[in-house]
Amino acid sequence: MASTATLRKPASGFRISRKMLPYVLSLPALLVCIGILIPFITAVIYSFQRYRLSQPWARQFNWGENYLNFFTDPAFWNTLKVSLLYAGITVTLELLLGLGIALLLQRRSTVNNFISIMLLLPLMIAPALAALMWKLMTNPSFGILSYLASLVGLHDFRWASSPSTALLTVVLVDIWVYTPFIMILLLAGLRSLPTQPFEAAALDGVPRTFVFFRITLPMLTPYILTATLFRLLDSIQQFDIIYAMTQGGPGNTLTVFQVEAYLNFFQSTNVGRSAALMVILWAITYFLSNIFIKNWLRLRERARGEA
Amino acid sequence: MHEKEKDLISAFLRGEVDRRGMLKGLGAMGITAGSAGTLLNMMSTRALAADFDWKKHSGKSLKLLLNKHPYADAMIANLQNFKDLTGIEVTYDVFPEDVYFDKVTAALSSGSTEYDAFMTGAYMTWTYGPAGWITDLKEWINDPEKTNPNYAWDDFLPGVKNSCAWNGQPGGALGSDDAKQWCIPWGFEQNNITYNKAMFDKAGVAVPKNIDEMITAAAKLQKDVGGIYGIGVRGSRSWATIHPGFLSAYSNFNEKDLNLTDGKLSAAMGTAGSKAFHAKWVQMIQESGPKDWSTYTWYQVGTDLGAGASAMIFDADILGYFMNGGDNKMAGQLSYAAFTANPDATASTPNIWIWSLAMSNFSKDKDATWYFMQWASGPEHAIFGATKMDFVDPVRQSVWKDEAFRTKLDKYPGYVDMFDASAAGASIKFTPQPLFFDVTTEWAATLQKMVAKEVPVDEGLDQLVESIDRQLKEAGLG
Amino acid sequence: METTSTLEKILRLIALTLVVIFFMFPIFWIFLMSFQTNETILAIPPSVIFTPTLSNYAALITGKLTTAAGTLDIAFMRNLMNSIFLSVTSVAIALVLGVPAAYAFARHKFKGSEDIAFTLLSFRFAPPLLVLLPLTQYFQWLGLADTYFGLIWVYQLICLPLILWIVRGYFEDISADVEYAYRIAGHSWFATFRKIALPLAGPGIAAAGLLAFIFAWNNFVFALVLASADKQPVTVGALAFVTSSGIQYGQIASAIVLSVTPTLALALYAQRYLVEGLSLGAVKG
Amino acid sequence: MTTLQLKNIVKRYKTNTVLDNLSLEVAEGETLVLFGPSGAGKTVLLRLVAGVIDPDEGQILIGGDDVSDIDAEHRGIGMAFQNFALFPHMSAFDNIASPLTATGSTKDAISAGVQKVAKLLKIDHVLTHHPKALSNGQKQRTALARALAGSPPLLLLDDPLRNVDAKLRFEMRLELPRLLAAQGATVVYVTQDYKEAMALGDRIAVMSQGRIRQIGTPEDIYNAPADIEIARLFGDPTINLLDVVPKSGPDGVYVELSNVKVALPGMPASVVGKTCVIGLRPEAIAFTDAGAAGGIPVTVEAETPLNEKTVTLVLTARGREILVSRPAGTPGPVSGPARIAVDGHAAFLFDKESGALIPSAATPMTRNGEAA
Repeated sequence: MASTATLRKPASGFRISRKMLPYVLSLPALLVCIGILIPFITAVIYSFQRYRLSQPWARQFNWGENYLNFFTDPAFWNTLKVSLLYAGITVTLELLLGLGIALLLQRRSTVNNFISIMLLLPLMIAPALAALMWKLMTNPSFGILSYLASLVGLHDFRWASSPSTALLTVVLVDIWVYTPFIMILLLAGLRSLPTQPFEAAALDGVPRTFVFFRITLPMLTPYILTATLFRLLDSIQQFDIIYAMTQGGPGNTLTVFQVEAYLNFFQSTNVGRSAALMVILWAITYFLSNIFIKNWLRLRERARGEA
Repeated sequence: MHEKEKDLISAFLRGEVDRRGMLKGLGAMGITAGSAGTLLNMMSTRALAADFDWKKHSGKSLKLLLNKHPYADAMIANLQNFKDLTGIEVTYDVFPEDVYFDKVTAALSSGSTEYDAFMTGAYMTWTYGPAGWITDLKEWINDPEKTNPNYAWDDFLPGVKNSCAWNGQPGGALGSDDAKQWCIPWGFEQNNITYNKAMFDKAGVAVPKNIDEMITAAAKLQKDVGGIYGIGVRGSRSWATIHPGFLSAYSNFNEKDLNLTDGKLSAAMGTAGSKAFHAKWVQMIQESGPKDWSTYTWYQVGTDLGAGASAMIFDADILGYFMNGGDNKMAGQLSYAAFTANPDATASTPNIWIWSLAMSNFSKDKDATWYFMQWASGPEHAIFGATKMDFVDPVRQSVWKDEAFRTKLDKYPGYVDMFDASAAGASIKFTPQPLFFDVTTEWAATLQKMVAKEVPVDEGLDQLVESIDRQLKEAGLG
Repeated sequence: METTSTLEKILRLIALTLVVIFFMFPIFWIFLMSFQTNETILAIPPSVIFTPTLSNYAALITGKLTTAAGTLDIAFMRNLMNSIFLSVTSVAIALVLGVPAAYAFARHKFKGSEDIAFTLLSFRFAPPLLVLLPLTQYFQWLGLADTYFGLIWVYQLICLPLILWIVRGYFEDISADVEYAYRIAGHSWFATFRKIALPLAGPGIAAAGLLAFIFAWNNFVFALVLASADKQPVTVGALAFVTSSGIQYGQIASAIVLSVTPTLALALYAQRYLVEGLSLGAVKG
Repeated sequence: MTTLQLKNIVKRYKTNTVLDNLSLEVAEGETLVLFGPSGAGKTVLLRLVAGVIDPDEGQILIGGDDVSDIDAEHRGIGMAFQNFALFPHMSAFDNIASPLTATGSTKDAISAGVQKVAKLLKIDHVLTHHPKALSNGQKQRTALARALAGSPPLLLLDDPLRNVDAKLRFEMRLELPRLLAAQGATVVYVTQDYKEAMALGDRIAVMSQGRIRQIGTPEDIYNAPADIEIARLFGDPTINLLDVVPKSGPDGVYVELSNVKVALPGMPASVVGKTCVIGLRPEAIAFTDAGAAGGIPVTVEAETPLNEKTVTLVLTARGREILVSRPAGTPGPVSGPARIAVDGHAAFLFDKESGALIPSAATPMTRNGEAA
C-alpha cells in the first residue's frame, strides 16, 4: 500500500478550519444579540442628554448632569438602598429555602420528582398575574391570607400597605415565585454529586453537620453560584411584583431601580433620567456578574484540574 | 321597514317630535326600544348623509388604539354604522387598561404611524401635546368643509371641553383663547359620593355635606354597621390617588396644586389651608379608610363598594355606576350624591377625568381620521352610547336632556341630581404642566407617609413643596 | 446519609408538608377561584363553600365575557396561541443558535471566547426598559415593529443567554475524549456534534429549553411595546380582565390555570430531564 | 501501514510548555512505545498526531505528507483511549462500528467487520450491551476493537491497559503483540509500565517533561539507559545504584566497593574524582567463591525466586542493599556471608549531579534521545 493513500482527503474543497470553527459556531448567536447592542448604545447616549419627551425643544447633551444630580438626590440613594436590600434579602432567603427544599427532595423517588415539578408551578405564573392574585389574597376584606392571619390573631396585619410590612410582603411573593428556580438547580446539583465521599463519611461515622458543611456545600458551590447569579440579576431588576403589589409605595419604601425608571420613562417621560438610572443599574449588575463569573470559571477550572 | 315608522323617525330627526314621543310612537307600532335604537341610528346615518359629504374618504382605512373600557365597547358596537356612512374601513387595537398608557407612550414616542387616533385622558395630553405627538383639532372643528353641520361643538359641556384645551404654556389656563384643542372629550367622570343606602340607614347616617361630616359619618358607619369600613378612596403611589376625591375636595377649599407667578411655577401645597385639609383627609383614612389603603386603586375602591365591604366611596361617579350593576353583590343598592367638601362653598367643584379622543400627529390621513373622530364624538353616537350602552358620563348637554337617558338613570338613585348639582363646577383642577406625573406621584407618596404616620402632615407637606420646587427648577419651569 | 431515625423522618415530613403548603396553597386557591364568580370570590369572610361554575372557562374559550358593563369580546385564546407560538419559536431558535455557541465555548478555548460568552450573558442583565425606546424606534425604521419576526428576535435576549450558559456547562462535562474518539473514527466535527455531543447533552438542553420557555412565556413588556393587539401573549391578555367595571378575578384565575397548563405539561413530560438531566452537570463546576 | 514523522513539535498551554521541540520518526509497521511518567506529554503527543489538537509549532507527517491541514477524521488513524472513551449512549456494536459507518460501508460489511474484530477480542457475546452494562475488561476490549475495526494504517494506543486490573493486564500484554502483528499497522503505544514497553515496543521512546530523553530498542535502553531515571524505570528487579568516586589506577579507572576495586574498562579519565553513581544491573552481579580475587563481602538477607530467575538481597559491610539476580536453577548462597563479583563491563556510571550516563568506550550503544 502506498503510504500516501492512507490519508483520506476531504471530498470537497470547502473546509472550516479548526481555528475558525468556534467563531463560526458562536457567531450567529452573537450577531443576533449584537443587534440589541445598537439600541443599548443609543440608550446610553440618551442618559447623557437632557431629554424629556414633553420638552422636545430643550433636548440637548448635558453630559454627566443626569448622573451628577443623583448624588444630591435623596430619592436616588433610597432607590439604591432599597434595590440592594431587596436583592440581598430575596436572594439570601431563596437560596437558603431553595437549598433546604432541595435537600428534602434529594432522594430520587417518584413522589419527590413529582413534588419538585409541582413546586415549579409558581414560576410558571407570570409574576404580574401572581402579584395580582397575592394582592387579592392579602386583601383585608376578601383575602384568604388576611383571614387566616386573623384566625391566628394577626388582626391588623397590613401586608403590602404598611411601610413596616410592605418589604416583607413583596419579598414573600418573590420567594414564592422564584425559590423554585433555585430549588430546581440545586436539586439537580445535589443529585449529581458523586456518592463515594458520602459513603466513606458515613462509614467513618463523621457527624452529619460536618459532612454537610465540609463535603456537600463545597461540592455544591458551583451550582449555588450559577443559581445565585441568575437570581441576583433578576432580583436587582425586580419590577413586576413590586409594581403590581405597591407601585413602589407606601411612601418611597419600595422604589427600586426598575420602578423608578419605569415611572420616569412612562409617566414623567423623562428619558434622560430614566436611561441614566438604568445605566447605573446595568453597571451594578455587570459588576456583580463579573465577580460571579470569575469565581465560576475559577471553580470550574479547579474541578477540571482535580478530575 | 314600514313607511309610518320611517316617517316618525324622520320627524324626530327634523326636530318635530321629541325622543320620548318618537319611542312611544314606535312602541305603539310594536317596535321595542332596542330595535328602535338601531332604526334610529340607521335613520340618523341617512339624515347625516343628507347634508355632508360623508363619503369623501370612502375606501380609506384607519386604525385606532383603544383602552378596554365601556366607552370603547360602545363605539365598537356602533362602528358598523360609521363604516356604512363613510365607506372608511376602521380597525382597532384594544389593550387592557393596566398597560394601555404604556402602549400609547411606546407607540407615540417611537413615531409609529400605525395608529391614527387613540383614547387618552386630558392629563396625558399635557405630555403628548408639547411632545408633538398629537394634533391641535381646532383647525378641523372650525372648518365647515371638514366638520358636518350637525356636529354641534357648542353642545359639549364647557368645563369638560375647555379642560381638553391648553395653550402649551406651563401653568397656562385651560380653555384659554390661545389654547389648542388637544383632544375631544368623549366621556368623563365627576368625583362625588356613591354610598350604600342600606348601610347608611342601618347606621342612621345622613349623606355628608362637607368634609367634617364625611369624617364623622365614615367613622360612625364603620362602627355601627360592623365588618366594613367607612369610606373608600384611592391610595396607591400614583397620580390616580390625587385626582379623584382628594383633589375635588382640596380644590373646593380653593387650594391649588401649583402657583404661577411671572411665568414660573412653584408648589402651592404648603399653605395653612392646604395643611388643614390634608390633616383632615389623612385622619379620615386613618380612622375609616380601607386597611390597605396605600395599595388602593380604582379597582379596589370599586370592588369593595360593590361587594359590600365599604359604606361609601368618594371617587368617580361612574365607578359607583358600574358597581350598581353586573354580578356585584350590592348591585341595585347604591345611591349617589354630589359632595361639597368646603362648608363655605356653595356648590360642588369636582375635578374630572376625561376619556377623550386624540389624533396622532403621525397619522397618514388626518382628514379621514377627523371623520371618524367627529362621528365618534358626534351627537348621534353619544345618544346611542348613553342609551344603549354604558356611555356615562356623556359630555354633551343634549344627551343629559335626553329623556330616555334620564329614564335609564332612574335605576341609579340620585345620579341625575348629583350630576346637575356639580356639572357646572366640574373641570380639571390641576395646573397643566409637563411635570404633572412627577408632582402627583410624589404627592401620593407623601400622603402615604402621612397616613402611615411616618411623617407629620405639616412636615410632610413642607418636604413635598421643597422637593417639587426643586424638580420644577431642574426642568426649567420654576 | 441513609441512617435516618424515625424522629428525623417525621421532621422531614413536616418540613416537606410545610413547603408544599406554602407553595401550593396559592395555586390551589387560584384553582378554586377559577370555578367561582366574583360574587363568591369576594365573599366576606372568604369561604371554600361555593357552587362551582365553568362560566369562566366558557367565557375564555368562547371569547365572550359578561361584566357589569355588558358583554365584552376577549381574545384570550388568541393570546394563548400567540404565547405558544412566540415561546416555542423563540426557544427553538435560541436552541439552534445557542447550543452550537455553547458547544464552541465549552470545547474550544479560543481567543476571546470568555469575553464573547460574557458579552452574550450581559445581554441578560441589560434592563429591558433601557433598550425599549430606542428599540421601538429602530424597529419602526426597519419595519420590524408589529411583526412576529421582530418579537422573536427580541425574545432571544431572554432565551439565548440562559440556554448558552446552562448548556455550556453540560458540554463541558462531556469527556472530550469521547468526542475525539468519534472524530478519529472518521466522522466530521458536525457528525460528532450531532451524534455524540447533542445526545449526551440532551437532558441539559431540554432543561435549559424549559427554563427559557418559562421566562419567555412570562415576559410581556416586549410584545406590549412592539406589537399590536393581535400579537399579544397571554400575559397581556389576562390583564384584560382588569376592567374599569371591576376585576374579574374568576376569569383571571382560570386564565392563569389555562396559561400554566402548557408549561406544566411540558415540565411533567420533561420531568426526567429536568431533575435528572440537570444532574449531568448543568451548572457543575 | 504508514510512516509517522514529527518535526520540532512545540505545544504550549498558557505558559506551560507541554511538548518542547520534539522530533520523532516511526517507521512503517513499527510499534513505537512512548514511555514516561504521567505529565510527560505522551497523551498530548498522541492527540496531536490524531489531529484533535494542533501543535503551536512544527510539522507532523503521516506517510510523508504534512497533515496540518487534514482533519482528524481524514488521517486514517485508529485510537484507543486510556479511559476507553466509549460512547455511553451506543451499544458495544455501534461503538465498534463507528469507524466503519464513517466510510459509508454497507450494513452487511459493517456487521461482518464488527463481528470479526469482536471475535478476535472475545467480546462478540456482549455486542448488544451499552457501556454501562460492560465489565471493565469488556469496556477495554470494546475500546480496542473500536480502534482496530477500521483497519487503520496508523494505530494510536493511549495506555489502554491502565485502567484494567492486574490479571487482565497480564493477559492482554501477552495477547496484544499478536493482535498488533495481525493488524500490520504502524503503532504508537503509550504506557507507564516498563514491562509493557519492553514487551510491545519495537522501539521505545522515553519521555519526560515534554522531551524525548532516549529512544531505541528495548535492549538499547536496557543496556544503556541515558540517565539514572531511565535506568531506574527500566529493569526488574530495579538497578542497583551506589554513590562512588572513581579513582585512577594503572589499569584505568576504577571504583571501590567495600574497599574492593572494581575496574571500569573504557571509562574516560575525566571522571576521576567526580561524585558519580554507579549502576549495576542485578544480573551484572554474581556470587563468587570465597577465595576468588575481587570478591566483595556481603551478607545474604533474603532470596526471592521468580519464574526464570532468582533474586537475592544482600547487604554490604556498610549496610547498603544490593540485589543480585541469577538464572533460576543455578546454585547460590541462601544465607550468611557471601561474596559477590561485579562485571565492570556491564556497569553504568552516571554523573551524580546531572544524572546523565557517562559514556564509556565499552558501552555497546549509540546515544539517542535529546541529542537526536
